[in-house]
This record gives sequence, structure tokens and C-alpha cells, in this order.
Amino acid sequence: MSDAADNFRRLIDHYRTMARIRAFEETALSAHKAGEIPGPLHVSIGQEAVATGVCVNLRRGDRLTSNHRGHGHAIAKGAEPARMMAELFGRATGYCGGKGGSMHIADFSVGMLGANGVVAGGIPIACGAAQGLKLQKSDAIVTCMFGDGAVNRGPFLEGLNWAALYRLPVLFVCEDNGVAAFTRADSVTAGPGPLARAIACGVPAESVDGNDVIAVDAIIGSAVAEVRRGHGPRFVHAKTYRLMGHTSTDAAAWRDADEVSAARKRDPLIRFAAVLCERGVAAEALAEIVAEAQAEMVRARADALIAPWPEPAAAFNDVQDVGAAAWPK
Amino acid sequence: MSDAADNFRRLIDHYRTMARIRAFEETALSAHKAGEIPGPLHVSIGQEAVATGVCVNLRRGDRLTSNHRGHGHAIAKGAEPARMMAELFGRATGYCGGKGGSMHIADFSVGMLGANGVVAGGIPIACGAAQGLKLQKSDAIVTCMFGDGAVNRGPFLEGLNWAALYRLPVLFVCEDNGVAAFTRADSVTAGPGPLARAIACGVPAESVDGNDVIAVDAIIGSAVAEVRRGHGPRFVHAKTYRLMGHTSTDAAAWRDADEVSAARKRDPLIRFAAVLCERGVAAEALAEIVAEAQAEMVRARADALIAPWPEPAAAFNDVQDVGAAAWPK
Amino acid sequence: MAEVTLIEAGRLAAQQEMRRDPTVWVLGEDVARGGLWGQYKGFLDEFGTDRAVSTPISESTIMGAGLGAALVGTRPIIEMRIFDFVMCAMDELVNQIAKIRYMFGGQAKPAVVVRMPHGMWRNSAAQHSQMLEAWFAHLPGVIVVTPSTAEDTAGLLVQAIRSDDPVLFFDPKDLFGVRGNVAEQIEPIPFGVARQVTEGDAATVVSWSTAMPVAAKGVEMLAEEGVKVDLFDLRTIWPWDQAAVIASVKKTGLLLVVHEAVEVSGFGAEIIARVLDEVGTGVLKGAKRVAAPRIPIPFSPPLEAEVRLSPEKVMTAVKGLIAF
Amino acid sequence: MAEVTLIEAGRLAAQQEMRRDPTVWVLGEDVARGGLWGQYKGFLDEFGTDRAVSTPISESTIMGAGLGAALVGTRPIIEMRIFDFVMCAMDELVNQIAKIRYMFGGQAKPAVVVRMPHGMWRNSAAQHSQMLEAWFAHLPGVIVVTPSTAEDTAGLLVQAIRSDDPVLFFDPKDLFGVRGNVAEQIEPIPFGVARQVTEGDAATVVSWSTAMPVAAKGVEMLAEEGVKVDLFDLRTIWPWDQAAVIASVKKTGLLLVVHEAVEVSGFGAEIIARVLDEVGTGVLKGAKRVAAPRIPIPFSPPLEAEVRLSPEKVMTAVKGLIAF
Ligand SMILES: Cc1ncc(C[n+]2csc(CCOP(=O)(O)OP(=O)(O)O)c2C)c(N)n1
Ligand SMILES: Cc1ncc(C[n+]2csc(CCOP(=O)(O)OP(=O)(O)O)c2C)c(N)n1
Ligand SMILES: [Mg+2]
Ligand SMILES: [Mg+2]
Repeated sequence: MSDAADNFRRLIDHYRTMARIRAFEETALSAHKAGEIPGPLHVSIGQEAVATGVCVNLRRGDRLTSNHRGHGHAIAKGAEPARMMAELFGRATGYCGGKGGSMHIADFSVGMLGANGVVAGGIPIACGAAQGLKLQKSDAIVTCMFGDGAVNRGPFLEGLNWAALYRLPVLFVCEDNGVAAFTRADSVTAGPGPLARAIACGVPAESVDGNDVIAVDAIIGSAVAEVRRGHGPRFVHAKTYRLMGHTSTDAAAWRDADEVSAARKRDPLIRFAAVLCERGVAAEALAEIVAEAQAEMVRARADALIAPWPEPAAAFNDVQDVGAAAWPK
Repeated sequence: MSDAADNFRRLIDHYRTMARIRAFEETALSAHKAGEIPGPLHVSIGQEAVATGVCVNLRRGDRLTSNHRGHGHAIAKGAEPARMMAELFGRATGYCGGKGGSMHIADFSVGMLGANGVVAGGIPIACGAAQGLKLQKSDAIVTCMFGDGAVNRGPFLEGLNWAALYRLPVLFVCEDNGVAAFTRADSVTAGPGPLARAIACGVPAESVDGNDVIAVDAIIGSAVAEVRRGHGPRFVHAKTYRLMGHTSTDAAAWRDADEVSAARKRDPLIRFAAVLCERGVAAEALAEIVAEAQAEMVRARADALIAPWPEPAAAFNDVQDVGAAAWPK
Repeated sequence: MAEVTLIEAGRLAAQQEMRRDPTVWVLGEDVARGGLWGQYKGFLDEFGTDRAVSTPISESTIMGAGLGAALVGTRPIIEMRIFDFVMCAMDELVNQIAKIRYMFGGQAKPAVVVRMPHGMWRNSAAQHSQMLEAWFAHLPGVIVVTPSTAEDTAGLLVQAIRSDDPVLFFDPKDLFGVRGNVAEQIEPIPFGVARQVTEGDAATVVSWSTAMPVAAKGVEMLAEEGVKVDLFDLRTIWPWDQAAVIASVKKTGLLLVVHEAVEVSGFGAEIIARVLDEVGTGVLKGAKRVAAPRIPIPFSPPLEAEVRLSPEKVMTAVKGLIAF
Repeated sequence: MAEVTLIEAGRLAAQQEMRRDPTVWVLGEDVARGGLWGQYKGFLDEFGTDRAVSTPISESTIMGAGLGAALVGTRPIIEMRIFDFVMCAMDELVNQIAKIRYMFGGQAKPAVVVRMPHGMWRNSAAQHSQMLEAWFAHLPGVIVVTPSTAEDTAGLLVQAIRSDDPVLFFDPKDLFGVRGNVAEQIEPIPFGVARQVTEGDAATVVSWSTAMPVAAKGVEMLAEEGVKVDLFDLRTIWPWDQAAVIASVKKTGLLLVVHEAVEVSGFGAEIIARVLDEVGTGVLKGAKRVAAPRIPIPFSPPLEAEVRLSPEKVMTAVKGLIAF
């Protein structure tokens, strides 16, 4: 097949991935509203281009650490939405058998080493995973996703210094949606920003428009190549926007309406659809991709709803080997 | 009095401060060797120009946080060597009544908010002290001293970002002696170094030869002026050398002999004595300053040796108000 | 008097103290917006950005800066948002705040209040549900406050803010909505004084924080069956009201401790060991704990239910003690 | 068999396992130089910079990187240098390592050993002397190892390195110089099996880590007066050998727990509460603890002495129990 055809297919795949992430989270939101999903739910609606553009450059054996807003990362890395949805629903068929929920989805079989409920919690873990892989002479790399909030936590400095020091195969991606919970990133981050911090810790860094999946794909593509070649860690700062509130129950009403409506126009799915149309993709073809994605997630929701709950006794499994499967005294 | 005379007196004072720090630590080392001082002892021999050049620019009401290698900082800030020595000896007359020892000397009456046994432990404390002072509309500033080892701990990033964000009156001083315990700083610090990190966190920063007391005095003088004017934090990276081992029991034999002997030639006291002689100070005058300093510390040692031990019951004081002065059950 | 929720009671107490004393201020994430729980609603407008400080996600520095600010004479309320995040600030809490006064021979006055909403709440899973208050009873230098009602939250928070000792204040997440009557002028409640909830001879039941309403319900069900017990809400576990509990055990001979935290090495163990030490086996005829198994908190409701206390478990335990 | 010090026994155990299994490696500060205590002497030369990793002073990342490396199939030994510094890495330990297997429904295998030399040692003062092992017994997801002899250090460290569970290994600083005989081929010692040191009917004495030699000395002095007791070294406090202790208490009826850590909410409380729960007051006639007051560790020798255990205190406590 020609390069052009390859490239074209890659773009369509981007769109499909983004549409699936969007559909997954919209479905999850509505299930949450309907009381089908317990616990807090952080959706990444508006940020799909980052997850997509990053993970398309990764192999299955590559590892990924994520944060509390990680559905997109998991789907893009190859996790099955049905098992993710079941996990959100707290069912036995979920990735963690219902023990984790939204903030702790992991699928080790596709290298997804887990979401994390602690901001910046994944950074040291990613460094160590890379160190362990290097020790075992693996050619796999580790991608570490975190938000703008994480750059103000200590492990950011420690981890970047660490990865640079040992020339570890880590790709750091700061998914900067401009806000941490209910606080604007620029109101709590002094100095020139994440990029300068990464460079100051010895990690080569670049910025990208995180709402432009083609740009993300390109910049990550070259960063991944560098990392895989053994040139040490790379850092990409992807600027994006969180269209929804912090959690499913937050209306984010404190944000400037103009800002939000401007951001809606930069919605990565809408922008990318326009690009694809320009390049000759029929609107119907895109609509079909969206419809398929929605159908997949509706099915996932329906399946999750009738999936079995975990046996109560399962609460005592997988604590640790010692004293397993019993009330430990 | 003329500016020149003022300046000259300032230089002589520098020399006296440095000589006193040196004499204190040499005396403490020999007392430790003689078994008079229990616990670990970290001396800053070779680094006296930093403490001296920094603290000469501070007022009594200014605060200072220190680290595990803080005798020099305390003396330069105005603490009494006799009470410090008594503390090293674990006596009731020591600054902490014997509860702290070398790693926990504090003298709040001169703004010395304490040494710290945890690397980088003083950084958040300094930030908060500055914030508290600012809240109270004080014009006092806070100086935060730490080593090159601290720049690889998380609180470094958090604290610098914090101080820059709230434009706090903090002067950060990285006393870079090239080594952290038994590990070379350059072997564990990636990227361009502490200066770049500070700048990346939004704190204006400069470097100085930390073995040149005049240079330290000058650069700190202008940094302090900036900080006191309300321009926010400043960072000074002072390059120096630890002439002795990590603790009193470490011979630091792993270091290159040539490196150490080269460093001995840059001994800040020797270098500064040469400068003073060039400027017309008689060698005898300097010798007298040294002799006085030594006599002061010999007296401090002798006094400490006969000072009373704390009453055993004092162990139960100053834990907290609730349940004070008794075995708490 | 106003009937308010527990979280609002805390807000009123902090507000009262900040109005009274200009050295009191609060720092933590999202404080500008009123805090994650609305516990500082209106503070930014009333007290300004210098006293209602919205911070970066920098727990080490939130905690350590609070300490530093106390060292120069202010009285910070350090807001940790959710208890579990204090794990990012343990050096500052354990090695600095708890020890600084002692290490420096009394020179330092670490007058901070550290607020840490703890416990299970709406299936938040393992990293957002922990209760480790027992750890801090084991840590010299700190006060450990564990209220369960709106009234106690208000009075104890006032006491905490006025205290020169560092106070670890565990807000009970699951009880934020319970209501109580808070006075116009909130009076401080002293540390170490238990609140007796019911009276009876059959047994002594001791609880605190989120376990209290469960224990109370169990005790109520027992009462309906004619079994009357002394029920105490400790309110603070360090110091804790040994006198009240011991006096009661001398009457009842039986002791049950109910807490949401893990049973193994929880504070219930200390209460039992201490009471036994004081009264001996001549007096204490039996002692049990109703608490959580030693497992992390699972997400899924049926799994979480395995960890949760229930009035039935409390009832069964008391009956077991009596039968024994 | 070689007679070696406790610290050397640990070194031999780690060396043996690193020779046996190429996925085992060590990371921590000053490891290149052999570690602060010489516990990795020669490792750099033998295993190279990839398996004897000298790190920056970045405790959060030392701990978290160890976990990450375990997730991809290696078995790191995470060296914390001195226990107190683990406070800089508590999120990684408590929220990540201890919970990850559970949260992820068994997908993760956090096979790490975290070595944390703890306790008082040569007047190191409050920030370098803590013992908080009881905290980790209260923390689901981890094993807590607390050896007191060279033999046990060797055998338990081998077991720890081979364990798929995360193991918190508390090296006893004050006992680094005690000697013992370590076999050419070190066999693993299973967790949760106490070592019985002496036998007797008068009382049951339980101890671990640095308190063990003190307890043993007290027991020896008692024996000289004709009072013979069962003395157990628990060796691991989670899991702990409940069967052995309970069987002994059924014989003696009296229980003394001796630990260096603070008495309040220490692990002694758990042992007493648990034994009482199992055997009842019909069997358990008295229980006491010999442990530290709830104060930070002071620097000065006469103050530190107030906190330290002594054989006399052990003797007095046993006699008190018997007289009671
Ligand atoms: C250490 C820590 N502190 C606080 C929180 C509470 N919290 C959860 S998400 C969040 C905001 C994170 O912002 P960012 O990293 O930018 O990610 P985003 O939510 O924008 O995707 C906060 C403060 C946490 N989970 N962990
Ligand atoms: C958090 C922490 N980790 C480790 C240590 C042990 N330690 C004490 S001093 C030291 C080296 C510190 O180096 P640096 O900051 O450069 O100060 P220096 O000793 O060179 O003056 C280390 C690792 C500690 N005290 N605190
Ligand atoms: Mg964000
Ligand atoms: Mg240094």
C-alpha cells in the first residue's frame, strides 16, 4: 500500500479512537447520572487528541502510566471498553474485578500499568518501570501521562531528574488542560512553565497543540523514536482544554462562558472532522464511525448493567499472599 | 566614619566570623573524637565563606532555616557558640536543653529557626515563615540554606514554585559543596544544574564562588535588597567544597587526593587572609583574630564539659501542652 | 442556635476564629473556591487572598509552609482535602511538626491545625478512603481529634485553632451531611473529654468519628431488646478520656470498641490494652473490637459492604461479650 | 558457617539472592559506596551500576521507582538508609505499593523489599531514631519483618527477596554489630513463625527487633532468681505467630510485650487485645507492656536513657504480673 493510503488510514484510525473515547465517556457520564456508576468519575472530554496521538505511537509491549483522568489513555493503549465499563460499574467482569473503579483501571496485558488516584503518583512508577525494562534489556519504552497539576508536586522534579540521569526510556507527557480541579494552572504555576522545568531537569522537551491530533502524533512519533533509540527521556507538553467539570458532579460553572464556548470551537473531534472532510472524507463516513463507537459503548453499558457483582468474599483476595482469602487478623 | 573604613571593618568582621566558625568546628571535632560529644556531627569546614557572606546581610529579626551542616549558619546568624557547644555536649545549658544536638540547633531569639536532620526539610518551612511574616506585614525576610543534595528532593521544586507564586520574601541559598554524603553531586544531578532549576520555577537566580567571602557578601547583598523590597524570592548558587568527610567519623578517603589538595589551596580562610594581607592587614592581626576565636571555643568546650546534664525528668517536657511533664499514657 | 450540617459547623467555627484572631488563616488546594467540601465558602471574599490561600498541588509544602508560618506567630489551618494525600506530606508532619517543639527544647510553637477529611465516602476506593488515626496516637507531639457530630466539630475546631499544640483534625467525610445545633458563639470543647451518649450496666461501648452513628444505632437496637449499655463518643483519641471509660468498665466489666479503621493495630487495641492494664482481669471480663478487616478499601458496593460496619455487627458483638 | 555481624549477614543474604536471580537489584543512596552501613559492600563491583544503583536524594522516587520496576518483573531491594526518611516516600509506600495489587484486581505484583534501618542508635535524636513498625501492621497489603539476630536477618531477607508480597524489612540499627552464624547457603525463614528463646511456666514474654536482647537479658536475670518464662522473638510482626503466643499464654496465663517503640498504640496493644480476644479473661490473668513513653527521642544520653528499655524494667514488669 502507498504511504499516502497508510497515512490516510492512520488518520481515520485517529478519528475512530477519539470517537470511541468520547463515546465511552459520554456513556459513562450518563450512566453515572443514572446512578449506575458509583464513586467519582473524571472524564477527559475535549482531550481525546492527546491520548490518541500519544498511544498510536506505542507498541503493545510498551508500558503506560496514567492518572485519575485516564479512560482515554486506556482505550488508546488498547484496553477493552467493555471491561473498563464493567469496572466503572463495579462488576466482577471489570478489569479489577470491581476493586478499583474509574480511578484505578489497569490492563497489564496491553501495557497499561494503571490509572492513579494521586496526582503525580505515576511519575516515579514510570521511571522505575523503565529502569526495570532497561535492566532486562527490553526495547519497550514507558509513557507517563499526567496533568498540569502534577508539575507542582515534588515527584515531578525527582522523576524527571531520575529519568535523565539514568537515560531511561521514558516519554513524559504533560496533558495541560489549563486547570487542576477548580484552580487555574496559571494561578498556581510560577515561572515559564512545564517545558522549562523539564529542560532544567535535563529532559529535552517540546510543546504541541494538544487539540490537534495530527500534530500530537507527529511530535510524539519523533519523541518515541528518540526514546526507543536509547537517547534517554523526552518530554512533551500538550496544551488542551477540559470541556467538562472536574468530576461528573461538577458543572464547572465558575469558568468564563466565553472561554468555554471558544474552547468548544476547538473541540478536537470537531476540528479533526473538518480536516478530514477537507481531505476528502465524506461526512457520512465520519458519522458512521461515531455511530459505531456509540453503539459499542451502549453495548458496553448494557453488558455492564447485567454483569455479575463480585462475590463478597472476593474482598479478601489479592491483598497479599500471606493470609490470603480470609479475614486477616 | 568613611565608607572605606566601614568596608574595611566589614572585611575584618568577615574574617572573624569565618575564624570563629572554623574554630568552633575544629574544637567540636576534637571533642567528638575525645568522646565528649555524642551523636553524629557534620562540620562545614571549608564552607565558612558562604555562611559568613550570607548572614552578614541579614538583620537579627530576619529568619533563617538551616540543614544538618548548620553550625556555621547559626554562628554567623548570631547564635552563641557556648550554648551551641553545650547543646552538642547534650547539656542542660544547650540551646535545646540537650534534646536536639548538632542536627537540631535553633536559636529563635536571633531568628535562627533551626537546623534540620532531613535533607530539604527547611525549604517548605522557610516558605511558610515568609508567608507568615508577610501576612503580619513584617519587613523581615527569610533565608533558606541547603546543600546540593536538596535540589533532587521534591520540596525543592514545590518550595521554589511556592515562593515565586506568592512573591514571598525568601532568599534561597544552595550551598553546593559538590557532594552529598558519599556521592558526587554531578553524578546524581541531571541537566544544567540548580540555577536552571530555580529559574524554571520562577525564581531569579545567580551563581557565586562560595569560597570568596567578598563575592558572596556582594551578591547576597543585592539579592537581600531585592527580596526585602518585596520583589519576591531570589536564589543564589554558591559553589564551595567540603574539606572534611560527611560526618566526623568519615575520613572521605574515597576522594581523589589531588582534588582535595587543590581544594585545600582554595580554603576560604587562607584565600581571604591573603586578600586581607594584600590590603594591608598585618598577619599578626589575623593571627590574633584566629587565636581569640580558638580561645573562645576552647572556653566553650571547657564550659560545656562541666555544664550540668539535663534532669532525666526533662525528657517529658515540651512534648506538647496536653499531658505535659509526665509519662504520657 | 442554628441547625446546620457538620461541614457547615466546621465552616462556622473556622470563620468565627478567623474573625476573632487575625493571625488565623487557611491554606490548601481550591480554598479560593471554598474548599473541596465548601468548608471555606465565602472565606476568600471575607478574608482575602492572604488569609484564604489557594495553593498548588504541593502537599509537602502546604504542610511545611503551615509549620513555618506558625514559627513566626501565625495560626494556620492546613487543609489536606482528603486524608490520603497527607501521605505526600508525612515528612513535614511526622519529622517536623510533631517533633519541632521538643527537638528545639521548647523554642518552637507549632500551633497548626491539620484538617484531614477521612474515611469511606461514596465508593471512593483504596486511595481515597483510608482511616489511619491510630497512627497518630502512636506519634508523640500531636493531638488527634475525631468528631462525629456537628456540635463537636464546631467546638473542637475552635479548641484546635486556639491550641498551641499541633492538632490533627479528622473531619468525618461520611458524616458531612449530619445536622446539629451550633450556637451563635461557639465555645471550645476541651480535648480528652468523652461524650456519654447512652447509659447502662450491660457493657461499655466506645467509638468515635464515622463509626459513632453505627455504634449508636446498634446500641439503640440493643436497648429495644432491653440491653442497656454505656456508649461513649471519645471525640478525641489523643488525649482520650481514660477516666470515663475505666469508670464505666469498672461498672460493666465488658468493653467493646467500634471503629471504621482496620482492626489490626488500630486504636481499639490500645484502649483494650490500657483498660486491662488499669483494671486487671478481675474487673474486665471481656473485650472485643468491631472494626475493619486488614484489607484495602475496595470500590464496588458489595465489596465495600464487607468492610463497612453495621449496627448488627455491634449488636452481635455486645451480645457475644455478655454471653461469654 | 561463618560467624558474622548482623549487617554482614544481611549483605550475604542479598548477595546470595542477587547471584541466584538476575532480576534482583538494589537502589538507594550511596549504594555505590556499599550503602551507609556497608550492607552492599562490593555490590557495585560484582553487579555493576545497573544492579547496584546509587541514587539521588529522592526518596519518593527511590520508593516509587522500585515499585515500577517490580511491575515489569524485576525484584528491587529499596534501600531507605534510615527509617525516618521513609516519611519522604509515604505516598509511594502506603498509597501505591501496599494497594496496587488489590486495586488492580491482582494484575500487579509489587514484589519489592523495602529496607529501613530503624530505632535508636548512638544518640541520633528525634529525626533519626524512630520505630513505627506498628503503623505497618495496621496497613493492609504489606509484610512487616523485624529481626533481631544475624541468622534471622539472613534467612528473613532471603525470604523477603523471594516473596511476591511487598516486604517492609526493618533492619535493627542498634544490633548491627551482634554476631551470629550464617550458613554457606542461606535458607529462607518463613514469615510468621516466632523463635522461642527460653521456656518456662511463669509468664509469656514477647518481643522483637532491638528490644529482644534487652528482653532476653531481663528474662535471664529472672531465671537466675528461679523465675522461668517463655520468651518469643516474633521475628515478623505481620504476620505474627499467634498460635505460638496463644499456646504459651494458655499455659502461663500472663503476657508481657516488650518493644522499643512508643507504648501508646504500639504493636504490643494489638498482641494483648488479640490474645485476650482469643483466650478470654478466664485464661489471661494479666498483660503488660514495657515500651517507650509517648515522647520524641531526645538527643542527650541521660534523656535518651529515659526512653530506653532495660532488663530491670522487664524483670520488674514480669514480677508485677506474677504478683498481681
Ligand atoms: C496528591 C494529590 N493531591 C490532591 C489530589 C486531588 N485532586 C484530584 S485531581 C486534582 C487536579 C489535578 O489536576 P491535573 O493534574 O491538572 O489533572 P486534570 O484533573 O486537569 O486532568 C486534584 C487536586 C490528588 N488526587 N492527589
Ligand atoms: C531526606 C533525607 N534523605 C537522606 C538523608 C541522609 N543524609 C544526610 S546528609 C546527606 C547528604 C546531603 O547532601 P547536601 O544536601 O549536599 O548537604 P551536605 O552534606 O553536602 O552539606 C544525606 C543523604 C537525610 N538526612 N534526609
Ligand atoms: Mg489539569
Ligand atoms: Mg553537598
